[in-house]
Amino acid sequence: MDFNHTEERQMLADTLNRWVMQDYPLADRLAAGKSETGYAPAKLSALAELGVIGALFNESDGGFAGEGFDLAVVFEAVGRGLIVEPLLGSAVLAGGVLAAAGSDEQKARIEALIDGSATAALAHFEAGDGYDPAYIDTRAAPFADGWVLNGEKAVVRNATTADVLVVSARTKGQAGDADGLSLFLVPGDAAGLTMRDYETIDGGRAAEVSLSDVALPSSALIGAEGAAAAVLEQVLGRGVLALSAEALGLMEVIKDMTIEFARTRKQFGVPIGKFQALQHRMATMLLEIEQARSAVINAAAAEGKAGVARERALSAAKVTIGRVGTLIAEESVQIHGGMGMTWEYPLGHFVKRLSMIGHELGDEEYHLARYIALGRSAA
Amino acid sequence: MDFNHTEERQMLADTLNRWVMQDYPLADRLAAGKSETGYAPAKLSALAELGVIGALFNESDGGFAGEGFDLAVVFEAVGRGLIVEPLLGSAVLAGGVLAAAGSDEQKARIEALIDGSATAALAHFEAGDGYDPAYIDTRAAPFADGWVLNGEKAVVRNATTADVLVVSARTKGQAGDADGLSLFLVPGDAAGLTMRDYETIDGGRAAEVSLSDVALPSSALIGAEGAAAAVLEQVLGRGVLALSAEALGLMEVIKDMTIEFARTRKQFGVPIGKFQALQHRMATMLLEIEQARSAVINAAAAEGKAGVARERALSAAKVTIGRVGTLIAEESVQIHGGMGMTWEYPLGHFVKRLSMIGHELGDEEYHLARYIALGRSAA
Amino acid sequence: MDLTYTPKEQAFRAEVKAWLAENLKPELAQKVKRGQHLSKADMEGWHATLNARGWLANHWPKEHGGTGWSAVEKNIFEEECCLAYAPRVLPFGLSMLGPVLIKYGNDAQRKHWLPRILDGSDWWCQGYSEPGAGSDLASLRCRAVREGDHYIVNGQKTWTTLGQYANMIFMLVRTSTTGKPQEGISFLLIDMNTPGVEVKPIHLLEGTHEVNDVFFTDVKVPAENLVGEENKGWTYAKYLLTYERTGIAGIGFSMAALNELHDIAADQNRAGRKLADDPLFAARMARAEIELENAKTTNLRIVSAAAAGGAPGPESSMLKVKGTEIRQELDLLKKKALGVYAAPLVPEAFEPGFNGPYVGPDYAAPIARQYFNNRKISIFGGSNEIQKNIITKAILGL
Amino acid sequence: MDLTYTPKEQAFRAEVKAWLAENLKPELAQKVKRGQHLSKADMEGWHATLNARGWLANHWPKEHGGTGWSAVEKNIFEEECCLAYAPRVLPFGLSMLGPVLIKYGNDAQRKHWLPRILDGSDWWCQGYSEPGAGSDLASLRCRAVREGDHYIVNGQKTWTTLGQYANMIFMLVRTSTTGKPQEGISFLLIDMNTPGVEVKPIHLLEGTHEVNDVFFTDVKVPAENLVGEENKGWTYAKYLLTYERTGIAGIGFSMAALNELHDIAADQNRAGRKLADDPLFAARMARAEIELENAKTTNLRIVSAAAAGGAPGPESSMLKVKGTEIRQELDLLKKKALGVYAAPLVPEAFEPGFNGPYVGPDYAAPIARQYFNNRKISIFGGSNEIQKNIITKAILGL
Repeated sequence: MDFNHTEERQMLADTLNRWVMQDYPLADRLAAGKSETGYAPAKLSALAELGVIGALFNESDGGFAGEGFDLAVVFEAVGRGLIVEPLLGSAVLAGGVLAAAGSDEQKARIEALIDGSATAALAHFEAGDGYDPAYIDTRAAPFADGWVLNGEKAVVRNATTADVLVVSARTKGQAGDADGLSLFLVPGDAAGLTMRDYETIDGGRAAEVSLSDVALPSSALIGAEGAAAAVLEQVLGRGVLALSAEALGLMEVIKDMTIEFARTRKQFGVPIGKFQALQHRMATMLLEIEQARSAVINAAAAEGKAGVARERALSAAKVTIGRVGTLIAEESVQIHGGMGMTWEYPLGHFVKRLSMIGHELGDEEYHLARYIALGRSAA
Repeated sequence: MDFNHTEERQMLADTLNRWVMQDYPLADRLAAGKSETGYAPAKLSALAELGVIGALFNESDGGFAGEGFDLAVVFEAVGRGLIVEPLLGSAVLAGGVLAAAGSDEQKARIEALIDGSATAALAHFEAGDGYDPAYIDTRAAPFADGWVLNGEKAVVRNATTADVLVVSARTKGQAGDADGLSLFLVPGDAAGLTMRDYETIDGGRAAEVSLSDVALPSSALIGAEGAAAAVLEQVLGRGVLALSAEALGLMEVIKDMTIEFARTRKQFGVPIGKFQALQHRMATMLLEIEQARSAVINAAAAEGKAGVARERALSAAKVTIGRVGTLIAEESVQIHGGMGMTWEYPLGHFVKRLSMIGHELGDEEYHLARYIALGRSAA
Repeated sequence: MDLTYTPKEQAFRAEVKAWLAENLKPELAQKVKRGQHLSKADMEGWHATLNARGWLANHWPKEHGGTGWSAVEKNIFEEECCLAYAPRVLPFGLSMLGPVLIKYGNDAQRKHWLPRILDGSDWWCQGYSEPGAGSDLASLRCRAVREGDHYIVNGQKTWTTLGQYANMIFMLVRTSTTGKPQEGISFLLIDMNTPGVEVKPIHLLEGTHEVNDVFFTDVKVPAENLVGEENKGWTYAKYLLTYERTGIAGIGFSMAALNELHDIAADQNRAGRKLADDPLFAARMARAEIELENAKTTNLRIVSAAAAGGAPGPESSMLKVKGTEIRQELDLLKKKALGVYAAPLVPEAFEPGFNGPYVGPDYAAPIARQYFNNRKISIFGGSNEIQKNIITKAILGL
Repeated sequence: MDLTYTPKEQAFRAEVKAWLAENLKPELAQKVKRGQHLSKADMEGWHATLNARGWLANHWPKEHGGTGWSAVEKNIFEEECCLAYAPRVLPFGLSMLGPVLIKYGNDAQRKHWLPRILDGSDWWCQGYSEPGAGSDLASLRCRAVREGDHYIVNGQKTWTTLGQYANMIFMLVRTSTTGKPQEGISFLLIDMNTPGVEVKPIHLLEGTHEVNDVFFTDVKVPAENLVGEENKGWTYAKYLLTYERTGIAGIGFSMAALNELHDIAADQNRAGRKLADDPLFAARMARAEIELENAKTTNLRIVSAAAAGGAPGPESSMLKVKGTEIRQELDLLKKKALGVYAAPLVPEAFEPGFNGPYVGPDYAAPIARQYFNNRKISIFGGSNEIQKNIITKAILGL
């Protein structure tokens, strides 16, 4: 039992935090999020140079780390820095699929993801799926020597800037069946692929992805036909861990801002931090964040294992992050008063991102139901 | 729209509150609850003389009031006075069944309930019914000229002291069917009727009622065979209203005690009511009690009507009372500190009763689910 | 005790409903429902429509051009307007300044300003809050110094809602620095076109422009624009705030939001099941609905208790806290209900005339923005913490 | 970062488990599980059993007869004891007084008192709280006046848990009234059999006798029973409280309570469905379980950070608040799960040897009582409000 990070991980976190402080001021980040690309390609390269992307893959895939605690350390810093570059979608999700199930040829693409010269995106979730990874209706039918894909994917972050999309499609069965899901590598410029892209409320861009008779060679299939469910469970679980750690980092910054605000902002002649009603609420924020930190630790520790214990710990983290995240977002704005609601003041941007994490890869209620179902199946 | 009670109702409430203050000190009430009968028969007579029981029946049944707001006014005072005499079980529930469905001969028994010379009890709920009034397994089979009853009834308040029991039993179908439930009048000394009685944690007595080949004449049937569900819905709804109003009265007393305690109890040299963290929590108690008061008003107004609107308002009241009751019970003890936990200090006795109301005639979650189901059926 | 509406009240509700059906243009209601920007003309037009019917000033007594409605009638009117998605009546002139002038203004002021509020000649905004003051309103520092028959005003106001459209502002200014902070405050009316007044937008976190900073540099204000007595403005300010509070509780808005939530939950599919059939979501919706049903009655109890035309008492603080909690819970549930479609931000969807294509369902666009924007309702108009302080003092007596 | 137990720790857990299986009598565990009264002999017997194995004083360093266990080992031991329904080790001598004597006592005191705690010669109770003081511990008024080689003690203590069984009490007494209240407090050990000591029961709202008032009238205490320096007792008192707090969080108790809750929910039928399959109840159980899983890790983080044998810091306040919230939520859910069978009070069910018939399910009897009784855990040992004050000051720096 040891609750200290390894020296390497601590160094990576320190480096990343320092880089944000020195080289990625909030104004630049907000501009990047509002830009046409939705992030700053130069910053992605910088992150790659710092080794941040390599830390998300293990050695056999060309990275140098890739364990649960590596993801946790990186994404806690991503949250602290409100980093908008597509680390989650490109490296953890799309890259994670390639690493978990790709052929050698497909895995070769990981190198470009790690050095920041290319990005990828996972186009998986669909409208009406209720966050259920099996409730997929996009179809892949055999065609000539390969496949033809038809369907619609919802809110794919950083899709238009991605060099390739990893797309899930059903080769048999129907929405809800775990069996019969397959994964495909689709070039960003494939014929029949159209995207409607837009800004997101937390900064950055996403797109509705439409596949209309997108023809692919047989080499586009990632892993075995119809066996994507296990790959997705593995990879989405890592995504849940990353998001939970990101939320933890956001909450830490938000809590620090709130305490600092309470210390300096005066009302009725005294700092508002002297009002006991607010003190007790901030104490509650603090101890709930510690619960969230423990949830992330539990999830990171479980991530490398297999089976129900892993999945429950991951869902437990998302449930915790969802509950505590809403509390921290709402309380911090309330304690800041009007200041917390302006674009010029940093708080709101962190709050919006924290709030939107609740809508990615399954919300609090989805993961609560999943946690319960997993418990029953284990009993 | 008028939010004032009629003069008659206000007078009755004032009379009852004054009587409690002058003639029924808490020590006597606690002793009555701990006594062999579980209440004080003399106090029941006194309540009858004050007209309290008559107010729970309408004129055609020998009372003089009996509307929803009459129940609300009486039971709010019952809560304020922590009155342990069997008004709910005897008058509202058992008496209510007789009034709603009894033959003239059966209705004739109401007079004795109103003048306090006799009591009745409703033996309806069973272990495992999950508060569902239709999930009844006690059986009534035709026998000779009448019926024979077999089954077990759970936690029947004031059963052993009741002159008669109103017992629900199934004449056809199975647990869960609304159809096929019937009601019977069973003398307290019927052969085959055994009771195991015990104290309850909130003061007073209840019993496990066992019916083993209890033979009854055909005249024991109350209302039409198999048609008790509607009668029970009507009567249990009035019981829910009465309990909700009782809880409101309890909460008012508890709130007043807590504010008074906060005003006088000093810590760190000042009354604890000066600590803002506690002030805000007491303000929350206050406004939640006002929500509970509105819920009781809504339920009382809806009680006299028929259909889904009535049932939803009644369930909404029980949901509200459940949520707010737990809050008030737990917060008041916490604010009182150790004092709130002793037998000698009055608070705890009110808190225990408030807490146990959550376990009578359906808990918060049962009524929430019922409220939702009723909404769907209405849509 | 009687919760039924009288036949007269029922007839009134029917009349309001019918009038709204006739006079509220569907395009306008649609804009409100879709959370699209309302132009200045939209808002002025709706005021004029109401004024033509004599229903604009429902908080005012009849002799000043108000409706003279009972509390219950006002309530019915507000509910029906919310449920029909009418634009809100801007409170600044009608619910805030109007009652103050009627109670504390002089005849000349009433005669001059009240009709102009009704006919739309003036668009009022509120100059209460100042930077660094927040809920501690009495600490305000914006100075007005009497020089002959004028005041010279210097200072800054903030959080001035829709100040960008206003030609007039009612202000709390400091006219004395002796005694308690509350004792040196005066209530002043200022023409925004006076030299030295400058309005600068504050952008909110969800990207809207709704509030402003207003700067005053040597602004010359005629002394006749002082309302009531000099240094007595705190009394008028508090009177005004009780009105504001009741409005912020927004029972009518919550009723409309609950309807929308039910529609969304019935429309949203979650892996083959309606969201409305999800037990956890249904439970949370039902709890919010029950809270709202209770709050409706709490509201009616409080408005009925207040004398017709009079200001509501400290009970309005309870209503503000609970009312805003319910609204914010409904906002949160609507956002939750969208799933992944909470995130897309499609600014063009808020522009008049936008007809799609939408991203996700056609109702999605404004919801996350509204959630963030409505965090304000527990902050503005006296934060909920301030309301709990008021309850502690005025009702609990602690 | 590594959450796996080392092979050594795993072996230790197996050893504890095996030892408990062998040495904890099933009748005794059953009594604990059923919430039956434990006699004085039951509790003393369990102490003796543990002491025979050398596992009684797990908070003490080895040289004083403690186990010398690491924080993780202590934690494993406590978890296993709770899960096996072992009687709790009474904290008064072992977790409260012991560490104070070890850190602040003199050699003679350590030599005399520590072995007597281990071998059961003394049953200690705590004389901290006073009537009218509550969480404001420093306002205590019980006086000790030095007269020659004795102190004369007059005053009253309250909430003295299991004082009816104790022969010794450790006390905070006032030895000076000058300076801040904290500055005139001393830490004194008193023989309960000294003339002038009187114990009176306090009956709790759920009907149990667990705590007492203790009265002191001219009680003569040898001066050698002063621990540390006169007027420095506040330092020792605070040191003791950090230990108490961590215990009150009661992670192990919550683990056992969660197991019971799962069993009850699987046993309870609700109209033909298992309560465990009710979506709302299942959701609330799952939330409590997740909170507990998190708190287990928070606990391990905090105990690991505290140096072995050292006292935990202000983080123990976080753990106390969250830990008691979880325990109380589990108590509430167990009560809810009983439905109508929460109400029956069957005192004979709490007596040793009772074997039924039960009213309702055989696990029902103690649950509502425990719910009411455990309201104390957020009050005693420094109320959760006091803990939040500590967090505010020590961690948030406000």
